[in-house]
Amino acid sequence: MLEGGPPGAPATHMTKTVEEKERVVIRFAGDSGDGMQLTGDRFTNATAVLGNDLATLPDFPAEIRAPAGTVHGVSAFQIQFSSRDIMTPGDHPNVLVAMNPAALKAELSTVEKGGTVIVNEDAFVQRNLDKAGFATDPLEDGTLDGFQVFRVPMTSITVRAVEQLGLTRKEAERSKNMFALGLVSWMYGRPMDVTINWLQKKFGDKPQVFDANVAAFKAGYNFGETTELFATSYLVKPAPATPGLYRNISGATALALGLVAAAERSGVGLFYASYPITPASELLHELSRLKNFGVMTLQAEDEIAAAGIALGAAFAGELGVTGTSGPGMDLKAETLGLAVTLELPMVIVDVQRAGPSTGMPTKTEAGDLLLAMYGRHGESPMPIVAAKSPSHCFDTAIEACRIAITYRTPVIVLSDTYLANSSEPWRLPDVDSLPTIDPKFATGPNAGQEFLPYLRDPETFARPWAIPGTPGLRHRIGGLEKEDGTGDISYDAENHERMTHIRAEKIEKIADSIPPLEVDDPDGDAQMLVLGWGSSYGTIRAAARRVREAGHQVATAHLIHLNPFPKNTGEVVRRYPRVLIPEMNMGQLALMIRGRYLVDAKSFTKVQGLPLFIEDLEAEIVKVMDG
Amino acid sequence: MLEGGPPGAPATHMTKTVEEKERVVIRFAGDSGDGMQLTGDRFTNATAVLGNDLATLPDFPAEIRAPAGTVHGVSAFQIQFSSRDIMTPGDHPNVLVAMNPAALKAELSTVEKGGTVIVNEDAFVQRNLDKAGFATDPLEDGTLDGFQVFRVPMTSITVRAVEQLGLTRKEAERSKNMFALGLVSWMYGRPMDVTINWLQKKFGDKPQVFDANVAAFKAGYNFGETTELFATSYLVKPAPATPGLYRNISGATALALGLVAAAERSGVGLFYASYPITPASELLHELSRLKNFGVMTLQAEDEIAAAGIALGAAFAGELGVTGTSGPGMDLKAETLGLAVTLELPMVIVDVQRAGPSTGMPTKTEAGDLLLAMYGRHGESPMPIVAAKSPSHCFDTAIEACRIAITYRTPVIVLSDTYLANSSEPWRLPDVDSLPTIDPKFATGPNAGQEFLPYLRDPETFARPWAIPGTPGLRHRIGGLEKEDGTGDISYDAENHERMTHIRAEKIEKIADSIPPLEVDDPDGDAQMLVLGWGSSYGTIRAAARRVREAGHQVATAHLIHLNPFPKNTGEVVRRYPRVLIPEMNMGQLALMIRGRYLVDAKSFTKVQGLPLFIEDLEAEIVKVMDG
Amino acid sequence: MSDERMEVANGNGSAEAGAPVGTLSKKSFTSDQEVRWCPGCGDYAILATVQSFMPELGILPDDTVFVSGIGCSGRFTYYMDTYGVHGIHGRAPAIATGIATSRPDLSVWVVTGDGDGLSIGGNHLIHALRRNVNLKILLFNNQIYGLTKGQYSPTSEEGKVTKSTPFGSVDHPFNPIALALGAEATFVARTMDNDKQHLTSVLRQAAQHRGTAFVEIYQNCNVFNDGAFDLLREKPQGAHNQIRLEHGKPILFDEDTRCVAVGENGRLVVANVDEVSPDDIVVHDMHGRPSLAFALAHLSHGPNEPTCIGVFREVERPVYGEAMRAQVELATERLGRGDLGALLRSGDTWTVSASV
Amino acid sequence: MSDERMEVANGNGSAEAGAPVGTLSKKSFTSDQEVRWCPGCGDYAILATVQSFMPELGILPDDTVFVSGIGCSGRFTYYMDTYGVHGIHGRAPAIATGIATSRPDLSVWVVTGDGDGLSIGGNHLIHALRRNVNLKILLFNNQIYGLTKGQYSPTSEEGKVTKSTPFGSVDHPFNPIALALGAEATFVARTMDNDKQHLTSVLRQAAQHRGTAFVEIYQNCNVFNDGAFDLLREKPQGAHNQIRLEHGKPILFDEDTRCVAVGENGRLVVANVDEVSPDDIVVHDMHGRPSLAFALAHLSHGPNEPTCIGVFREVERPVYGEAMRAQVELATERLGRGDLGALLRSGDTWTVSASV
Ligand SMILES: Cc1ncc(C[n+]2csc(CCOP(=O)(O)OP(=O)(O)O)c2C)c(N)n1
Ligand SMILES: Cc1ncc(C[n+]2csc(CCOP(=O)(O)OP(=O)(O)O)c2C)c(N)n1
Ligand code: SF4
Ligand code: SF4
Ligand SMILES: [Mg+2]
Ligand SMILES: [Mg+2]
Repeated sequence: MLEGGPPGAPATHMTKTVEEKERVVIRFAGDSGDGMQLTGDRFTNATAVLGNDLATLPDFPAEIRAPAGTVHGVSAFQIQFSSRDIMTPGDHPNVLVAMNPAALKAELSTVEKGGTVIVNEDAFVQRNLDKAGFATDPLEDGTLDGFQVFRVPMTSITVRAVEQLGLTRKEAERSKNMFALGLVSWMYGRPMDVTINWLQKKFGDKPQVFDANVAAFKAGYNFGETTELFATSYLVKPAPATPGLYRNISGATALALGLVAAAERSGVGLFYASYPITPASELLHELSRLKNFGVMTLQAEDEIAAAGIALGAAFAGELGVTGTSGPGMDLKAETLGLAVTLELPMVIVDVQRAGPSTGMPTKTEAGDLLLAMYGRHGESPMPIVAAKSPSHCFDTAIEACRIAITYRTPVIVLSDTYLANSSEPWRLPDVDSLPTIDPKFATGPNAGQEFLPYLRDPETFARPWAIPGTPGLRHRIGGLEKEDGTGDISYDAENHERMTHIRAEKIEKIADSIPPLEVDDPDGDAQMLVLGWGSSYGTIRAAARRVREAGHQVATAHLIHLNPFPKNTGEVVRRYPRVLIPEMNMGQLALMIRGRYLVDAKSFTKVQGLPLFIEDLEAEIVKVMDG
Repeated sequence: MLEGGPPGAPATHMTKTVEEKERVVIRFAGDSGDGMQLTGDRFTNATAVLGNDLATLPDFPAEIRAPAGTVHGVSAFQIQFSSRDIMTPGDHPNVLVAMNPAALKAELSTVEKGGTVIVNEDAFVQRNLDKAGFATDPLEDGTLDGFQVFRVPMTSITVRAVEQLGLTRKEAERSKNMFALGLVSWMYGRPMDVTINWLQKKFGDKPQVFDANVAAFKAGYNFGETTELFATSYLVKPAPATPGLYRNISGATALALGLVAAAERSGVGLFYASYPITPASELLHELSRLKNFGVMTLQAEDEIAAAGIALGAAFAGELGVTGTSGPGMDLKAETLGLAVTLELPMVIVDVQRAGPSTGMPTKTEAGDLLLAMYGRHGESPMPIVAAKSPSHCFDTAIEACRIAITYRTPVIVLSDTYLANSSEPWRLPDVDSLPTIDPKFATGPNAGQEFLPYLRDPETFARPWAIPGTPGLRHRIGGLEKEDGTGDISYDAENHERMTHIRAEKIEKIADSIPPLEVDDPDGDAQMLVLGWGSSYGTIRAAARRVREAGHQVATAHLIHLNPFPKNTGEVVRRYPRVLIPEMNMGQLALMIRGRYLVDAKSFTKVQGLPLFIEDLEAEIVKVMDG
Repeated sequence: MSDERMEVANGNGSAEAGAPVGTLSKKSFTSDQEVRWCPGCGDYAILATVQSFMPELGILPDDTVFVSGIGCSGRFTYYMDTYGVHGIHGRAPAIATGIATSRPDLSVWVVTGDGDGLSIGGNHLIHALRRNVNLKILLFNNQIYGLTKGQYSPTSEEGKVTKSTPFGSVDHPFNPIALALGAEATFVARTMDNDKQHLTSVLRQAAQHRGTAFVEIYQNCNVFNDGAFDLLREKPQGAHNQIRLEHGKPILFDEDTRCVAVGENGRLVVANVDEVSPDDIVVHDMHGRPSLAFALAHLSHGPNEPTCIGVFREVERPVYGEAMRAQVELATERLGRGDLGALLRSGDTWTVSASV
Repeated sequence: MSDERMEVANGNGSAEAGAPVGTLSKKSFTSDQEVRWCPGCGDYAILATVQSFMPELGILPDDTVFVSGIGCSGRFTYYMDTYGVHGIHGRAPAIATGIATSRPDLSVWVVTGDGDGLSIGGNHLIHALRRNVNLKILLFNNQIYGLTKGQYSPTSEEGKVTKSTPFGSVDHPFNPIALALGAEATFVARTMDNDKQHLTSVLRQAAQHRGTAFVEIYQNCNVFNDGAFDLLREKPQGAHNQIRLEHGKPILFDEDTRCVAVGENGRLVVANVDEVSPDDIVVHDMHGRPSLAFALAHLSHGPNEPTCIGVFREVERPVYGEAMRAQVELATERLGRGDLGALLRSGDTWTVSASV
């Protein structure tokens, strides 16, 4: 572990001018085989350790691997880091590192005007130009006019740097991403040791590979340092941050850790049943590694089975969790309806992706909110919580488990591709500070000598969780309507109406246990509210900041609980003459807010498989403000 | 066929006083084995032929057959008939025919105060009283005080009436329902011939059974006529009705006929794939009998398969239809999402039943509206039409097929248990007057020499329906996002947004082809609108009539198209200071109307597995009016 | 605990308290719910036999779970005074898998039907069999959809006229035993609703089996498919047609006048004992590869010709839930019981000190 | 028509126009879509072989439909210049059933994977096989989930270490051939991605079969499960391990040094030719009861010991769609083509005349 603040980069550093920057957005792009995700990860960690605030966005190609060198095969990783707090990976890169023509072709359009483009010159040969679909060489034909271009023969230098290590040329070439990493690390004064330590850990047992990587990395670093090519390097000071121990974390990992934490804090075993699907598979992968935490993971034959298995585990006394994405949510609907009437604790994670149908499996979207609300036949209410940032997935998972266990109900957690894949620094919570959850398993009769499986806690309307093996609490429950209290099958008209209302009220009661909706309204006299949910949090806060910096006033609020809403939600949305709801869908939260509170909330929608851009939202806010 | 108007009942009839009534509600109740449904059907047909307006409501026991003589085993059939138009089977029977103690126990509570109770005295023996859970004999213990009670030894008389026919006592007893039918037919001057003709058709080849039934029927008729017990019979004049040829029809049959009609009028073959489920199975049964209409029916392994098979049939050029109830709708969600992006014509029938989960399979509810709207991941819009009465299921089916074929989209038809099982007189449409539907199959290229499967009709946004076997129109389509026009796989951000909007607009465009929402506001100055959908139509009209007869003014409107709404819907709901939306759910249409039009529509909800009652709604209307 | 239990009336209004192991009786497994099958339904006999058999296992009702799907058969769960889940259509094997894999201490039984288990639930069934989850699956095969009032099922004979097939069904039925064997089942048996003794012995072997036991029970639906199995039970045909399999014994039937013998190419044939050499007579072997069991399953095309009942196959294989647990324990041994704090801190971390 | 077709460029931007039957070529079945599998994937070989085989059938691409599910295998549909539906995960057999039963004039092919067809799609697969719908089902078995980047599948060997099973999988795999036989399949075969000749001959027999043909194709996923079938193909093991089934021929392999013979109780065993009497050597028979095919399927536990490839089973049975149509035609014959007006008027009707 390193102390915070920038560990002085090598002294020689100072021989070149150093320019200070508040924030930088870098995009590493190359062929799927070029290891850009790893390069990005390493740069991210060095940056994190250095104390910058940061946000990342990996952007892989579609599921099937495209032929090397083609535009479909391009894999990119974007990071924004800053000396003040930032909330998104940035709309437009200031720096693009393009390892081949295809990468340049695919990514150039997003680079800011006048931005920096660093290309691996060696890759710009005819074959690659053809594959990328360049008629002429973009390095020559003016394509890059207006950009600050650095042509670096990365491959050849790398090969030269490692040749004495006796690797094949092919192996040698593979280290060129380390060269790029080294170069950019120098440009932004990233500490070398973090990366070298990591390489040590990773390749310690393969000295040759280790040496090659280090050699390439240093070659890149020194190339920046020594050649005339680069006149300036940049300094991005650490961002002020609450003191504490930090790590960089992705939404997928945070969600997995949150589930494990909830299991630990409730003393209930975690049982995760899932069927693989992009982008939810990561959760299965992460949890299946944590068997020594007592985590049981089961890869089911399909999503219906996964839901049924998790529900069975819940009946048996485990924390039953199942995770999937849109198509799998459709399939789980019937089983979730059963879970609603069985009133058992269960958590369903929906890592949303672009739909409808198979849609764009690797792209992000927030199109499943109304599905989560209404995607079951009959009156079948379920609580919904949504994470707002990668690290927040941790808290969201715990909150979902708290609700599920406390109220004996299935709970839906909404994440999305963007949250799952991107990462941010996370101040580690003190384990003992995490909430504890009391499963309150039933141990004996609850009505004199009788045990009534549907007799409720007057506070929470929770019914007893009486697990098999508990002496004398034998009971049978099922999907048919149940008599209030006894749980016996009932076709009685009034009973059905009563039970329908009880199931609805139970969910509403959860609002008693959740914090009010917080409004960020610095001067307290904004006339407009931007209300969000899910991964648009960062964009909304950043856009609002810009709007405020431009001298306007705007309030923001972000819903974590989508069902039930915090109790003050109606009051909050009615407080502002103008309400704007930005969503990565066609206006799903907007419908819920309008229908429930009758406020004329306007929708700002983006359905492109991409996160919202700050500049677009900023513009929209100003428009709605004046309009 | 008979000419309208009451065929004079036997002359002797006049020896007793005849009292004229405007409307009567009779409920036949007995053991599952007693043939009450058949009795009700026969009485209904005689009544229909006689020219009364009528509405019926069968009420079977839950799916599993309960032991004979128990309250769970009671099967009932209710009919309201009238000399003016009526819209529901009535809230409270004026007459209850109880074939055994269990029937009396189960049904007495619904009979109007002072109503008539006709019991089969022979059945009130200790064994049956015990089975029904009567401590003492209700015929003696004052249970029936305040009712007009007729104790008729139906079994013994029946047995005597048929004994000379050489049937076993058991067989003889089976005819007692015919005795009851005869008796009640006499009471209300129903023609004998209709029933006797029917028996002729049914048992013509089994003379003994035929004779026994006729003998029992006549015995009942004459019993009323000759004994002192019944002083009065009643006359219910025919209801004024549009001239034409009529039949009595249930919603299930009407829906089946509508699908067949749509196939005939479009020239597209009907392919119905379904997995049995109460109350949708009837549709499968009805259609599977119509093979000589070229109807293909397939019982699939599950609902997912049924949907997939119907979708495959649609791709192949058939009118692909699948039907189910709530649990099956959950399961079909993913396949419907695929149908949405494939943009193929397909019809999905949801005969709603009481949920959530397995719920109360034989009871009615309207809880699947929001599921139909939003029950698929991503942005996956689908048109929805809902039938308002049994016979209207016919028109609804045709309208659904028209939309599906014209706009190349899956369409959801919402019916419910009540609509499916109950019946009403239906004025037969002239076949040639039915709308024709042009499938407009693609026959050649649509873009110069090219065929673009997603090139659209500018009017309807419909894409070409190019079926396999068509020369030169080969194309591949799937669930991945498609490039506008070509239908090629596309991960392009703008394209995805464009396609998402196109899919939404296409559904909105359907509004161009549907009639405006009609408002029934006799005096044109009502200050309150009652807006309904589905099977609550009759109750709403009847309640509104009562409110008006009480001197108030209220407007009503009924939505057939739930997505998109008729274009004037917003204007209509905004026109009235007060809007009340009665639903057999927790307020699903209310949410859609409030969210879309921001009007403070109030919900009146009933979730009891039963249709709305006129009196309850009447009271609610008055309350909201004054409130 | 048992005395505590004695005082406690249990769920769903069931009146009777659990009895200690020693004193378990049929009554201990009988709930107070009124049984609501049609009079004469084969399900009654199965229920009575199961209830009388359970005490023999010496497992408390409190430690027993019945899981069922939807169908007449599905109601079974309500009549057993154990823990129970009446799930949704076809999904009982999945729900039960969740229970059995997370709780090896429980005795978990699945009750399903030919529609519930083989039509909508087919996928879960074959995967449960493949995995060898510790479940005892009782499939009530009445060759019809009872609860939905009489549509044909995946086991109905070809040409079956039902509500949904007025012109006769056109699908070829499954042979549940063959399907289970094709799905790698480790225990496969067939028995009859009303043969209390045979049903009991099959239940006993199923209960002893470690892993998934698949038991097909021919069950009469006297309302919608009456007499479907009469040729296997009524005298005299029953005697002629029932081939009772017993491990290690030559396969003889019809008062030992007929047998199952090995024909050319290793095919099995039904023959008259006096027409084949004794060593061509097949000796039943439940173990080893499933080929013999499969051949026996295919001797007849349906319950109207010589048909095998009894245990077709029984082999040892790791039990799914146990293997999962073993991994958890192994991992815990190797890496030590996970420490949440350490887990959170894993990967690169850095400290921001107040000084900054 | 064909000349009209000549002028027409077809769907999804595919450039080439349909050729008349006579002139069909591989090109006629090759769409213009860029093939996007990983370099070295076994799917390329299968695609090439299928495309070169199709013309032989003399069926126009216009009359051919490919239906696939989701998976790398699922992309197959886009590369065939025929009509095609890339469905959703596991549902291809259902979608294809709708196409094939409503359009007997079409040649309908299903392409699926071991996850698509045996995991999520297992139920539709076994029911399609049972019904004998007129489908040719090609199951690309690479014993892994490719598209989702390497989780184990229902055909992965026990103990498989994958992303979702870092400690090794604990499930026992399906034997797809055995499962298909257990599901009453009428045509069951196995072949290999890179054996063009064998693959072609199996495709030929599958195409000729009336009803559902199930073809398992061992396919190499060189990215996530490389070399899974090497022991069946690479020299010298391939020669030792491949048992090529040919109807009517004694089952010999390993340069005829080894054979499949009948052991006691009719069990099949692998033996050295010189150690068994010639008439104990099994002669392959695709027809009759499925027991022999099943026994052959269970000779090996996986592609790393002597394993059969070729057609295991081929029997005649009514084709589902045809039987359905026949009912429609029969009904129409018997009752006459239905008249809508008469249908509406059926049952009791009455006339209300203006007079009232
Ligand atoms: C998802 C779903 N689809 C359909 C049904 C309707 N349904 C209930 S039971 C059943 C079949 C019952 O047949 P079987 O499993 O053989 O049980 P049996 O009644 O014959 O004992 C069906 C189709 C349902 N309840 N849920
Ligand atoms: C309903 C649903 N669940 C899960 C997925 C994710 N998914 C796509 S393909 C696949 C498995 C592919 O494996 P296989 O069928 O063997 O095909 P392969 O890629 O190996 O050719 C999965 C789990 C999905 N697309 N839809
Ligand atoms: S319908 Fe058949 S299976 Fe169901 S309870 Fe009645 S007799 Fe038994
Ligand atoms: S992942 Fe495997 S199966 Fe999929 S394309 Fe790549 S090599 Fe082929
Ligand atoms: Mg059954
Ligand atoms: Mg695979």
